[in-house]
Amino acid sequence: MSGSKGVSAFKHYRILLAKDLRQEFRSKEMLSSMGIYSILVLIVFGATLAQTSAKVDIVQMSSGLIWALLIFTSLLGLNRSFAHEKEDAALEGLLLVPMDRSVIYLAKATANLLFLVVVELIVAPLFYVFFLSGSELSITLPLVVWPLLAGTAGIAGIGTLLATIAINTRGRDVLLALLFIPLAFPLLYACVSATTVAVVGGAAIDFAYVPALALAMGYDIVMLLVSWLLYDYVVSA
Amino acid sequence: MKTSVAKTASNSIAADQDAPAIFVKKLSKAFGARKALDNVSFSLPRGSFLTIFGHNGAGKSTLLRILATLARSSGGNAEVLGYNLVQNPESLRAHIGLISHKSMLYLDLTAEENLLIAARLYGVGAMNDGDSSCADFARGNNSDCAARVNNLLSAVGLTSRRHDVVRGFSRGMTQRLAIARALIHNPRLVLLDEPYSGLDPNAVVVLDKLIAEVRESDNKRTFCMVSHDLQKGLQMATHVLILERGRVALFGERASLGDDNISKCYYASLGIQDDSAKFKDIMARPQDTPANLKGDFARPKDTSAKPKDTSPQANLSAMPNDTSVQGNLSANNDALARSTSQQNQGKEALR
Amino acid sequence: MDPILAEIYSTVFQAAPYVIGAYVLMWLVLAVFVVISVNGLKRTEKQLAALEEAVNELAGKQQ
Amino acid sequence: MKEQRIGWGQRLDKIMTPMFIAGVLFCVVAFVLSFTLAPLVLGAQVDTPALIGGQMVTNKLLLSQKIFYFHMPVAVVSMASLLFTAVYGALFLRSRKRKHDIRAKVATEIALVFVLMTMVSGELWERFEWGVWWTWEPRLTTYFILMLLVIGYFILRNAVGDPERRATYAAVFGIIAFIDVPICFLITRLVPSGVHPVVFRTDSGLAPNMLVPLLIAMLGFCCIAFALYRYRLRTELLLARTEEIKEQLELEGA
Repeated sequence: MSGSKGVSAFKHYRILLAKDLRQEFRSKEMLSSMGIYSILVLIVFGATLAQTSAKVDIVQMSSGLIWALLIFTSLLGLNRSFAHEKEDAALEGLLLVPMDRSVIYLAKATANLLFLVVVELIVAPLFYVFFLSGSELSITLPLVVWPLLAGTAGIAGIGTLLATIAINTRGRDVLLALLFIPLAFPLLYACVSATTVAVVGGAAIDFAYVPALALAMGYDIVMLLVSWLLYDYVVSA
Repeated sequence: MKTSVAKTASNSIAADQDAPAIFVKKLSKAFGARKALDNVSFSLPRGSFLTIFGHNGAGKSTLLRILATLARSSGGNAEVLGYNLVQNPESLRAHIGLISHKSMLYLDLTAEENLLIAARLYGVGAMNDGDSSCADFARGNNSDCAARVNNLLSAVGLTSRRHDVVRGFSRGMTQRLAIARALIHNPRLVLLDEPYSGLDPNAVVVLDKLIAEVRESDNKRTFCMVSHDLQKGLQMATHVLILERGRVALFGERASLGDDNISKCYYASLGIQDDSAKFKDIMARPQDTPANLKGDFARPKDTSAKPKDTSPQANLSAMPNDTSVQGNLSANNDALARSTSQQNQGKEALR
Repeated sequence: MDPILAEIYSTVFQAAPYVIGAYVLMWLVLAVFVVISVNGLKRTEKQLAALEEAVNELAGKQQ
Repeated sequence: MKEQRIGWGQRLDKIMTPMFIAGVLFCVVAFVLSFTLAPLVLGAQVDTPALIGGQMVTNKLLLSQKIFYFHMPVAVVSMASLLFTAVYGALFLRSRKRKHDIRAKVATEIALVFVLMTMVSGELWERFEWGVWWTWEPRLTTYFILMLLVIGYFILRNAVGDPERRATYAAVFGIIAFIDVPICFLITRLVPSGVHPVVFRTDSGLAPNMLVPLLIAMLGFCCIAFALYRYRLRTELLLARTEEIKEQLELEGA
């Protein structure tokens, strides 16, 4: 994994990550678009759930809603994540550097992960205020953090690889969604289950929470490893 | 502005000094039907300036991208600067700079930031004086990188605009910054993919001066340029390569070939002054109705019932399976190749 | 049909249409695919014939 | 793109049509056996037992289970062809030869056909068993995801222009899709989703006389799948060959 002349892969990783963060910090393109988009989705949720009668147990549905919001917001962000690289073939500039090309994947996935976490930090409290402030929630609420993290890591991991594929094809964002959602379905399935259990609490917490979280993490490990191994073929194609 | 591009003190040792800069043998690039390159072979000594000409789709850019390790060849092999292109392209990349009509820069970052990132990625500091590596980001003592960057910025005359975002640059300025980025790691081989396309006249002059300057700075540095413009391409060339449909139509030193010979072959490969009757005939009848014209290109509809002859072509229609089909057809292709090699159809010019 | 037998076989008659439907649809999907691939081969052979003519034409012109 | 394996290719093509006929015959035999040999699966308890054909019958007899004898083999064959897609995809990534890409594409076509057959039979069976057109039951959702992945594979292939890039992307996506299916299979079962009791079908422990039609059907569908694969492959190789000739004819200015 050695680059040329003592430039270690870790340094390449850090340089690329710093580049992504600096670019985003300056143009704020991804963060702003994702943030605004998620707030709009919240408003749509608001409109749909406002008229429902008291019968609807908002607590039970809340984790499902938040994950739906996260999936579509991250799709929007992933589509943008390679815009900088695609503009004026900057990606080819990176391919010319004597380094292991999967480092580009790691750097971009980490950047996407950080942006998604920032958006989640904005949206989760808002979601709580809009929908859950009325109902009482179980004390295990803070346990929600782990599935959220595991899910976001999985989304960023598999999403970055698919974004690299989609950026070079016609009909990019539709294609990214079409490839991403079936692949991310198991992750979503496990994370929603873990989050629901954490939010609702009760007896299910001990037997349902850990297996669901473990499965989500298992998915992350497998998919990130596969994406990391296959990335060189994808980016050099 | 006359500061020459920084000469490197300790010349980084390529695999071995006297090996030719580019030694290509039977290089081919084909995927399924399309044969982008068809066993191209040539050898280019170090310090020379090769210009590659050819019609659209002749494989010029494909060849350049393969040499730049951006694309993979499907056959044959190539040694560039002593490194084998197929086995370890990665170590070769440290010695290659690519300048193409796309700037490969980050438009939202400033000129200086772009160069700094490139310098760190290539580990420029480490290369120059060995010990203090192009400092690790956190410590921030990237003095040697900064020195190299400032030097290059002044060489391309962008020192005043170093803190401006590249998005605001003119086409000429972006191109100059792209050249600075390509030379940041003092490459032994500089590849230029139609650098003049889209430049206004004075940017062209500046670019010429810059390339000339870079050539002076190190006479062991090799150049390889893809160009459409015969006059501009020949201006600095020491060697010329003309590609036609992926094959080498002409290769050699410019001096020995002679400019007129080169231009004749250049135009022949483009198929412009083509004298084949059919081509002239069609162009000469502008007043024809399209139907008539269509006749020339469409296959004759009313083919009379063919007697069942047993010539090689006939068993094409026999129930082929995937293997025997190749056998017969390749026999026919050689026949085709022999028959039409001299008769140079101007199909491309029409396209 | 005494009531006991009727009860034992009660699900059989309701299930019959679904079972038949399932088998028929399955074979239908297979048949559609076979038809598509047969047409595909025919179209390829037609192109091959057209190319054969071109080859003959050229071969003719050479002699 | 010359085809080196002269002997092997021809032999496989020759046995293609007999293989298809054999496959169909096997399926018909399996179909008949599944109705004659295999007993009706016992359904719910009946309050008064009755004597039928010399046996005491104490439960309702379920006909719907008969779909299983075709549903299971078809599902297995679809998984197998997806495996071929992944294998040929990996081979392509290593060798960059177009023939591997063509084989991966044809294998995925076969996978699509058999997934559709699985969905159709599974859907009707579910319709009768649960009485509703769709339930998020683990098996059905997995096959639905598999179908979406295969459809995505083809849409991805059509969305990319450059043939080499298309082949690379298709190979990578084929491998990831193949890895995703078992994970989806696993997660939809193991995640204790409160809303849906995880039903472990009892069909794994099969009585021998139920196993016979199942295996015959499996063999039959494998033959059909293989025959269709060879047939489609020959068409695709021929098509690739004609494109090559066209390219040369055009170059030679015919």
